[in-house]
Amino acid sequence: MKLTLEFGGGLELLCDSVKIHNVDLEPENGEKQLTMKHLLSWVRTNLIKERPEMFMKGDSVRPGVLVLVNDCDWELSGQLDTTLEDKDVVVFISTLHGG
Amino acid sequence: MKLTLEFGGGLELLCDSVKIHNVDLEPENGEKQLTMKHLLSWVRTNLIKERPEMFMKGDSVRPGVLVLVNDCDWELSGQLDTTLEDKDVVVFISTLHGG
Amino acid sequence: GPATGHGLAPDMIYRYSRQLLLPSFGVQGQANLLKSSVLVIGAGGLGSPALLYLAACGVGRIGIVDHDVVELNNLHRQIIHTEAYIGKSKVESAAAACRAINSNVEIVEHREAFRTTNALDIVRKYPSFHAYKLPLVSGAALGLEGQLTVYNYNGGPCYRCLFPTPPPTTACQRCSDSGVLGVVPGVIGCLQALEAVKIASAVGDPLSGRMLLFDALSARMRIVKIRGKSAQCEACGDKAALNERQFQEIEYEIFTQTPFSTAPLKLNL
Amino acid sequence: GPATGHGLAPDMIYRYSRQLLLPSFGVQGQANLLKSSVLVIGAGGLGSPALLYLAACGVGRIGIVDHDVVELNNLHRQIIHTEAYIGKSKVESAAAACRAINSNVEIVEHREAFRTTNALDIVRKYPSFHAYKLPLVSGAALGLEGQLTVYNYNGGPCYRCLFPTPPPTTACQRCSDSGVLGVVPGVIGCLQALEAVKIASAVGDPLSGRMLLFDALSARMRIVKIRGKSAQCEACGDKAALNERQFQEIEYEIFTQTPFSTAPLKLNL
Ligand SMILES: [Zn+2]
Ligand SMILES: [Zn+2]
Repeated sequence: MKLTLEFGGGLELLCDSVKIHNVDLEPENGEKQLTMKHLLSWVRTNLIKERPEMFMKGDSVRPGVLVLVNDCDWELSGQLDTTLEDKDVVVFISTLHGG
Repeated sequence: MKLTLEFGGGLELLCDSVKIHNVDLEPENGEKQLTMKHLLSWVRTNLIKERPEMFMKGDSVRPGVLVLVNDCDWELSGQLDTTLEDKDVVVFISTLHGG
Repeated sequence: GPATGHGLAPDMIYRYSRQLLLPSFGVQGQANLLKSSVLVIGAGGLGSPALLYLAACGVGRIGIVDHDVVELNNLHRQIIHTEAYIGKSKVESAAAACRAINSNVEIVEHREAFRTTNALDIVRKYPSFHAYKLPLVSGAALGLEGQLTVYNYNGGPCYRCLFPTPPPTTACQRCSDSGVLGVVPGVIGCLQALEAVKIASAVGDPLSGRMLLFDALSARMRIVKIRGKSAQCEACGDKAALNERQFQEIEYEIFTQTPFSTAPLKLNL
Repeated sequence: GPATGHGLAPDMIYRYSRQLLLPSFGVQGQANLLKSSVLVIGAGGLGSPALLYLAACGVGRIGIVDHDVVELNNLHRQIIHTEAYIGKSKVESAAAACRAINSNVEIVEHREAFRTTNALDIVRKYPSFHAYKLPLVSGAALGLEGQLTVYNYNGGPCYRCLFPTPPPTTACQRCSDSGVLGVVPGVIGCLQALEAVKIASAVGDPLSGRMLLFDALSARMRIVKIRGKSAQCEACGDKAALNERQFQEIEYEIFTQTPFSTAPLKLNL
């Protein structure tokens, strides 16, 4: 399943400063569908190169990180239980403050 | 076939000042596919309420109007020969000047 | 004339004529704007363009809150300040710039930081104040990115609906500590002014329940759908004690060391 | 120090420190900017924020072309001008504002309209000028909408690639004749300054081959893909006689009574 993953608001610094990652991954053994829960753990293992605590807390993202699946807050699609489809775009963005 | 048609840059004034039109239309008799050529003539008949010369010239749009199919210039998809699919978004926008 | 009953003097009709000509804004939108009050928190990178545009377009009363003085390394992005004001109060400098553009606007100067301890005092100086109905236009610009959304608008989410748990303070960089390209807060500050004008004039659809994400380097701009108001929200939900908690959001932002930047609060809508 | 060889004096290092701190901009981006020249055509709604930000962030040399004087009904959107300059030259007013923000920038005043007859003369005053390589940051704001794109950039399309046939003059409204909400040109003018800064500093991906469409009322912003350079283009294509035709684009815009507004032209990239 081909996904586009984007990191912003400083989170790209955790993945070698690369903002856009085109990845190809499959559901876990025994599962039929790929969920956000599985994607998060895959991202932590495969893309996050430093300070993983700035990306995750427990099995979800840390407070202050917005997760968007096809430009919609994952809160609207079931958070960790959101199922992904081919060509979905998932954005992880840390909220900024100041200016 | 459900399409979203958007008018901007002043062209909405030709259609009762409504910018977004959700329409449902089928290919012409005998045709298998719906082309931009057919859509333009449908728009002229059904949506344009005044000054059609500000929208069309001959069987295409007047100079200065950009046509976008799913956020891409129709020049890149074959202009009048572009074939449309269900849920496509077509934007007609008159280019602005000044400020 | 078209301004009958709206109290627009002839010089105002001339000054704002290009806005009065707009069918979807017009005399009613301008009259609403002239009666409105906006409080801008911070006369820095975001506040600079926001204040200039709010004053120029005819907001009736503008409060400016900031405790800083102008420094040379502000000037690359804080375009409301000039070299002549280096070392002087940002509020004084910004107020002078707003008055020079539009002497009809009332400018209220608050030369202090916006903190839990004085937030209510500052906001209470504005008449017809209803804390629990206070729209907040929240913007941020850091490095080469910007973000913008509207909180507390017409049944939309508040800051704490979106972020029920405070982010770790280490996650909150500020542009005074890190880099920012000058014009990035310019873009976001202008968009903040626009949202404040839309709310104050009661024209258009404010960016509530949506968030704008801006990436300057790649020239990308996306507007995403965010969650709505949460019934469980501690600050604004069904069980929240509004009287006591109406400023929790403000406390919250102060707590995380990340004061909201330009935050025009629309009063007396 | 990090500035060795880039000729940044200590006060410049302090002034631009927040930009120097940016890894993707840094000393090289700032040094490029300080050596660059930008010509801004029109000190009006778009030119106001563009000029303030170009001066603030450290463009080396800024030309301003305009023949108008400041009028009261400009002030709702042309935030570079103050009431004190009503009746005076817009170029004089804008130049004073830019110098007050950044006395290190060289400001060149052209108190004349930008016309076919003087376009070459104005642009030739800039050294190392190559007309056929002149990026043009083209913006427009009218009513509650704005548009932005970059022409002539690095193999991208020119204006005439996009519009081979002139639009009818009746289709070209101008904001001096019709309405415009003050902060709409603010948003577009800031974005124009940003694109000019990216081109001048050689950082990031300019908005070439793409166009930004902005709808203020609904808070919608889309960036669309437009056609590329046309080999058949009369102005820039394979058969175009560049020597004679390098200013056809400019003539073209004048012909249609729609001078391009803020048009920072990057020279000597
Ligand atoms: Zn809430
Ligand atoms: Zn061309």
